[in-house]
Amino acid sequence: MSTSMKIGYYPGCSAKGSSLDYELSSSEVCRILGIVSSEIDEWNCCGSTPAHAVSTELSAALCTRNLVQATKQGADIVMTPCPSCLSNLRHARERMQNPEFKKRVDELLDEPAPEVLPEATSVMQMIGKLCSAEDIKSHVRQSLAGIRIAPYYGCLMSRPAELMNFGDPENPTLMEELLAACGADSVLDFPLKTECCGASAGIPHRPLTSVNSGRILDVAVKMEADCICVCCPLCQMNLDLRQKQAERQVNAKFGIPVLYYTQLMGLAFGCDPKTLGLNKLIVSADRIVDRIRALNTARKEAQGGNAA
Amino acid sequence: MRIGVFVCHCGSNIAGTVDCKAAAESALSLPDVVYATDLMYSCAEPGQAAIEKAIHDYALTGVVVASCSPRMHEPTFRRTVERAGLNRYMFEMANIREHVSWIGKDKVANTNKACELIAMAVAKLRNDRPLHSQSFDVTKKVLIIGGGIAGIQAALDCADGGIPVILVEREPTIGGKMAKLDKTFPTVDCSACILGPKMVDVAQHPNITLYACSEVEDITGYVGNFDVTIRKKTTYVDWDKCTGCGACTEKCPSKNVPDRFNENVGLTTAINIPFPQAIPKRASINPDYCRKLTTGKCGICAKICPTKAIDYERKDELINVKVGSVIAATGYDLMDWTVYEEYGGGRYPDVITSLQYERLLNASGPTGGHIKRPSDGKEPKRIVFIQCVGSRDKSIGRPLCSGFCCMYTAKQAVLTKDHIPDSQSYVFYMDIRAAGKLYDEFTRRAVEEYGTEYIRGRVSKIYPDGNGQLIVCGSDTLLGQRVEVPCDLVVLAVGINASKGASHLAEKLRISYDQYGFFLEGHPKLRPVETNTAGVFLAGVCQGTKDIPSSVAQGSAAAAKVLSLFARDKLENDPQIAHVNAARCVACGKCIRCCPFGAIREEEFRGQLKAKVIDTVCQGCGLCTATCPQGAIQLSHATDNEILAEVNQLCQF
Amino acid sequence: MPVLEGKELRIVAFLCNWCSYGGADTAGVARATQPTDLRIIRVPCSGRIDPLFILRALLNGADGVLVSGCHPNDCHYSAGNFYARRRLEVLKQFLPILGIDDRRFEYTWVSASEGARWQQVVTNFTARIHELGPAPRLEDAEPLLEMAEMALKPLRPLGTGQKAPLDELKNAIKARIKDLDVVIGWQKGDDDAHTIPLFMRSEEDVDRLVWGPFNVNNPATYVNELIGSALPLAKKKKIGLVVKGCDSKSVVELLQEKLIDKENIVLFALPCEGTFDMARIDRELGRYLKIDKVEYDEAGVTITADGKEHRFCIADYAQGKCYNCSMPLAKNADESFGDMPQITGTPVTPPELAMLDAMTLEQRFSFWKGEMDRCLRCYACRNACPMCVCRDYCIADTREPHFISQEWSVREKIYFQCIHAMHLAGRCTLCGECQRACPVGIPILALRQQIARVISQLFDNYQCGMDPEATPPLLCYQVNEEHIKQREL
Amino acid sequence: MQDTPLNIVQGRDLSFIREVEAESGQKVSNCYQCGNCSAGCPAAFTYDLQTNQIMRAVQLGLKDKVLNSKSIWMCLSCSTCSLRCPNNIDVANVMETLRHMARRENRVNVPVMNKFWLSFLNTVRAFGRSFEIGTMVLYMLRSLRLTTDVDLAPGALSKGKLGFKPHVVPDGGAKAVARIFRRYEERARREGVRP
Repeated sequence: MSTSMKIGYYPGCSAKGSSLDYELSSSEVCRILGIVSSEIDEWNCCGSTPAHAVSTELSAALCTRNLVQATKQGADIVMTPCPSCLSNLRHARERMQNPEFKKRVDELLDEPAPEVLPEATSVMQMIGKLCSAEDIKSHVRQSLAGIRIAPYYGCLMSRPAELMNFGDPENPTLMEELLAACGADSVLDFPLKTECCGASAGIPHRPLTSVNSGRILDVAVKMEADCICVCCPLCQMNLDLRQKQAERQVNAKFGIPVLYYTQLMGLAFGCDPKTLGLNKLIVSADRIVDRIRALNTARKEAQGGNAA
Repeated sequence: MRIGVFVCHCGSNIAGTVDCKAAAESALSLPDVVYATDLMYSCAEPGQAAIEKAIHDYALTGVVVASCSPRMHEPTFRRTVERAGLNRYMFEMANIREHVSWIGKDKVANTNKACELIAMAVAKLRNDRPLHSQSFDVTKKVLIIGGGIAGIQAALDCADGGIPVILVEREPTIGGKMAKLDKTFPTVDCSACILGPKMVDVAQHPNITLYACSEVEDITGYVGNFDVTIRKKTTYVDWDKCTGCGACTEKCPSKNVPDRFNENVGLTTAINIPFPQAIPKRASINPDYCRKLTTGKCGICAKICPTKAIDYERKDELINVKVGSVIAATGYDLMDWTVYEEYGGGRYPDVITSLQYERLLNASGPTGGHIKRPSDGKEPKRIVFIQCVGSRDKSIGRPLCSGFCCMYTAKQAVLTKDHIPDSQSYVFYMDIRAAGKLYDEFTRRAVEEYGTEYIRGRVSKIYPDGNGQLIVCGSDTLLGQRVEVPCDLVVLAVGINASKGASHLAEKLRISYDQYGFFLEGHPKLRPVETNTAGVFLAGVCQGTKDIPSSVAQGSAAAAKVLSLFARDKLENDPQIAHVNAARCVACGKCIRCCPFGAIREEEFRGQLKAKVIDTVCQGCGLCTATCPQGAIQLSHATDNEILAEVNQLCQF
Repeated sequence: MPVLEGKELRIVAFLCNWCSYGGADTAGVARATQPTDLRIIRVPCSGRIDPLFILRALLNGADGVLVSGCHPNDCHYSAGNFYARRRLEVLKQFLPILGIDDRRFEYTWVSASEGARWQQVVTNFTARIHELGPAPRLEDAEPLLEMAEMALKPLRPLGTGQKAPLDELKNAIKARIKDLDVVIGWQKGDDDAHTIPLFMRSEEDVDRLVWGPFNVNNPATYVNELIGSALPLAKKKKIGLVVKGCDSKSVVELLQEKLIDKENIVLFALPCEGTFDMARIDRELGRYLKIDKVEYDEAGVTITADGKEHRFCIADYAQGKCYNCSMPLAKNADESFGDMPQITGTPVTPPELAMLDAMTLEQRFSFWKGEMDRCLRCYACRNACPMCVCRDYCIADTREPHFISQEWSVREKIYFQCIHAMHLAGRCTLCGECQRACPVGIPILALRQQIARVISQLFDNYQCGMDPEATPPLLCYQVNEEHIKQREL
Repeated sequence: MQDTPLNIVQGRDLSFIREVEAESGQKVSNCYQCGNCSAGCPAAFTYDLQTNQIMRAVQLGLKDKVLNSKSIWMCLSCSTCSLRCPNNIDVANVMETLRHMARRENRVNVPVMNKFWLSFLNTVRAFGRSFEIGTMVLYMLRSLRLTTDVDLAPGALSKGKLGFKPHVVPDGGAKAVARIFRRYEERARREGVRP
């Protein structure tokens, strides 16, 4: 994997806290796939939902500072694992093209932002762009075949469609493509893949999250998924950390592990579950790990038997 | 030249924002203008009489009327001046209504503009020459494209009127969409029962020649004399021999063929007859699935056929016919609703179109008239109908209302209750559009007598709950609450487009079409059946959304247009065509190269080659005039000098 | 007709009857408010619009001209707008060379149902013209005279052609002259420093044929009169033509347009090493009584006039076109002698055009005002043009149609040059005879060069006079034009 | 409010319609009240006015009704409404615009939401980055909801998911962020709106 493009890495705050495992697994997967990036110096919080809920200008100022930092260290493009951060960075970049808006934001910054800011993209799109299915396949040590995976993107990754450029906003398929390259053949056509999980409302208004997350978990369990595969720290938190709250809300038992797609890819690449941060999950993913191993062993034996 | 100028008030339509009297007075200063006045309504009888009188009183040789658009009343005033003894082309119009009085309120600017437009018209008129039509023969035969209910009605009416009809149908049977329907609203009578006899009439009428499985390949010519090439697509069956006995369909081993007639719910055989009442009742082979044609091994149908009609080598045939008029009745197709990913994008088997549901209701359909849902064949108990799928949706570029969905959805809800008494239907709607005779009464019956639940709101999402049910997420905007309906089957009232390929046909017919492929009528109110191409008429949904009674009415209307066109033995051509000034022609052939109609040819004239226009073929576009460097070929009534006169009148340094 | 003082500008619109005129009606019916400046001329089809109407309007003081037709694919006459699109785009890109801002002319498509779109088009176009303000008037322009720097670096070595196998050529002509009515070449003129056309009818005539840098005339100019399509069939001759590479392009173009038949013409070719720009030579020689002698060497000639020696190096005194010449030897000749020289490099912008390119719009306008003021309306440019096949039926000489008046004004003189340029669009081989023939030395070739450049850019590098089988680009179209980018209004 | 009929002539604030349209860039008259926005809204059950009712109220210029509603604070900004609107209205953008307008006018009808946001932003202001415990503690202090999510804490803390230590942006980055906030607040005060 070689590219002349310099990638600035924007982890987002949750990568240093609640989604440590996301950061661990995505950096591991990127390392294996040969995607080189350097963390943006002195990056700051993008402001998340609260900033734009309060003021788009404040939100844009916080994001613009990060993009400017990236430019200063020579990045051509900024990559982040978090859809919420990505959405904010992209919104900011787009709004800054409006001269009046830019003027108002520049007033908030230490110095006016340059006319051209680098583009932002997700780790997932970067993998999809730089690595072909063949590239990914070549790293697979343990196929994900046989694991019933419910792919879940959440609402931010693909919306708004013009801005995020992530395929059909109702039915994105990039995650499925990456998983398929890792041998996954039982990825479900998950109908709620872009429905909102309740987002950050979990803290101030718990039912808002538990009702929405509960529905997603409920359908995934009914569809007999082994696990849910996510790409957003907030979704992961709502579906995993708050799974018990959701169970109480909809009066059901789920117990379904919620993994980042990078964790599943890492497992397929044969990484140690610990380096992927699997021990950080609230609902244990041990049975997924075991099942992948068992299925692969069984297949190997079956093949060996045939060969003999 | 002696020119009279008449400035029309059009009541207050023009006079409200244009000083018509001043405009008329200013015209008097123009060269050759000997008389100018303003009139209250120039198109009304007193107005026309005033023009005629002025022509006599002032010995006028040309007339300018400043009023509405020439697209509206040019023919009216041409007849007026003709009655007064002038050549009808010694007349010009200045459009001071649509282009002046209606688009601005500044009276000074408007009056000035009106004066200038009048001056331009006078300048052009001074270059006009009298023109005379030539008459030519008419082929009294009509081509009808499309054998749905509109085409059938038009064919029968023309044929009864004594006109030979060529009816071309793309599918193996006529009947169109109506043949697929179970019942029709608001009377809930059987569609096949009322359509069937008409289809039989078509087959038996001595004046009708039916070409099924055929398409129009090419059309050239002009009103009265069109040359049509029809491609008769091969069915691999000699239809002269086939009796429609159906023996082949019983024995055909290729049984997993998507059934087009049944909207791909259910399967059929590679050789098949679409449905029992098909006209013509003939078998045809689907070459994509026929084992003989795909693998070379089989040939069972050929062996079994009692009349030896099967011929695997059979090729398409091209048939040439000459007709005097064309009726397009090509109908519609459903839009591709799979763009609605939030409704599953076609991936959920139990989310179907209303036309598919119609086949499930139909006794001759794939389920024998028992409603069984596609996924598992179970009888659905809770059915959700969603209206306006692909209609009234700007976000996918389809702001149109498809017109008849409200009504058939009510009908399907009623029929559902008839078929499955313990079922419950829910209809998500935005507005109920039931403006026909007995229509609103019908939708009320669906609610009041059949217990259909109408919920006012669009549906945001459909998803399978993992337990074999679908969850429909909508909202009840009247209540102000979200609504979720767990159900067994979802029926989408999918919006319509003009039938596939309509735009290609339009280009062959040289008629216009809109973004959905619907053909453009001559005038939205006053010429709904005509097109801008003389001799080409429209019937049915190809012109815009319509229900069955309206389609039948337009079919008859189109037939009436054909009959009145053919009531004359000779037609007159439009003299506004190109003419070659042989003296100036250097035979460079540029006009011949670019004429879109092949209306110019090279002819020897006094030992020299010259271009020559074929009067009846020339359509009067003037491309040749713009191409000829010597100005040797001039389009009558839009000559270089006439246009230059307008330019020079307007632009004087 | 004066425009409404201070409020309106003169904007002319040509609308096709079926779509756009209907669209304007629809806008009216919908009471869609519009600026009042626009005056509509109704034509049956956008294909009816001769670009000369638009030029007439612009030269006559229109501040803006708008054309609107049916959308591509929707033409009532099936293809008129496709032809119009090519012609109008060529016109639009031609305008700036005259010093006319091309934003003053626009074309677009509006259908009969698009009343709202028409309103938007009118509003936007009128706003654009008001932003540009009143168009500059020829009457107000200050004449500007400027000369182009002609000497350039040639694409192949220039020379005096004295080593060309002229004798072999003469023998070849002699062998075929019996079958031909006439063979046209060059002979010595009044003196050794000038040539005149030679019409060879016998073997003796052939011996008078000369070859060298004074062979400036394009003999193809005579072809149309002898074998052109307008001739009575019985009067068509069989002719031979001795050609330089550039001359042969005119013949190929005539063949391509089917104005002459291949069977009526035989081409004899030698490799050309460049021809002199006689205007500059004559200027240098000044007045003289007698040319004493002309001595050739490889790099040029030395002319002794009235005892005074003048040295003309071909690399400094060649015609502008010779520097860019990449076909010194005709490719399609029937009898060809000598070798095609090696061509290195690619053609550059011709000097006349480069000079205009460097000017502002106002300067170009002033330039043409100044240059065309000197025009004598002698029509030598037209008469020398091998592509001007109309001859006696040129629209400049008639009132049917009456495009141009006899008024002695710069406006009419420029308009004639526009007519010539437009009639040459997609046809002109840039032989330069028009400019060479001009007795007052107006660089009118620049207008043809601009047209040729536009044609080449719009239609895949199309070069006129190269392929007898090609279709002239303005007599055909593509449904999706690759290089014509529609501008939104 | 429901009891008295709306005076359709006098009871409306037409300038409010224009303000919303100008600030959001959306044409609210394009809405034909199909209800799709409400149908897909994940927060709808917490709303006092459904999304389409908000849109209707904006169409009518019922400023108080809109800006005093709870709905605009409960919106999750998931954009489902915008995505599925058949009239291409960015409804989420309208909701956000209304929220901004309400804040500026000091009308905050769901203080918990606002407090949560401010807690979050205060953390960012202080450290340049957010950290969950800090947000949560601040939020609990502000909202006096001391038991919020305490059920989650043992699990999350043991997994190292909720950091106790804030991640301070190194090398003066945090100060740069603080300066952004300071300028923002100063300007808001200058313009007389609630920051």
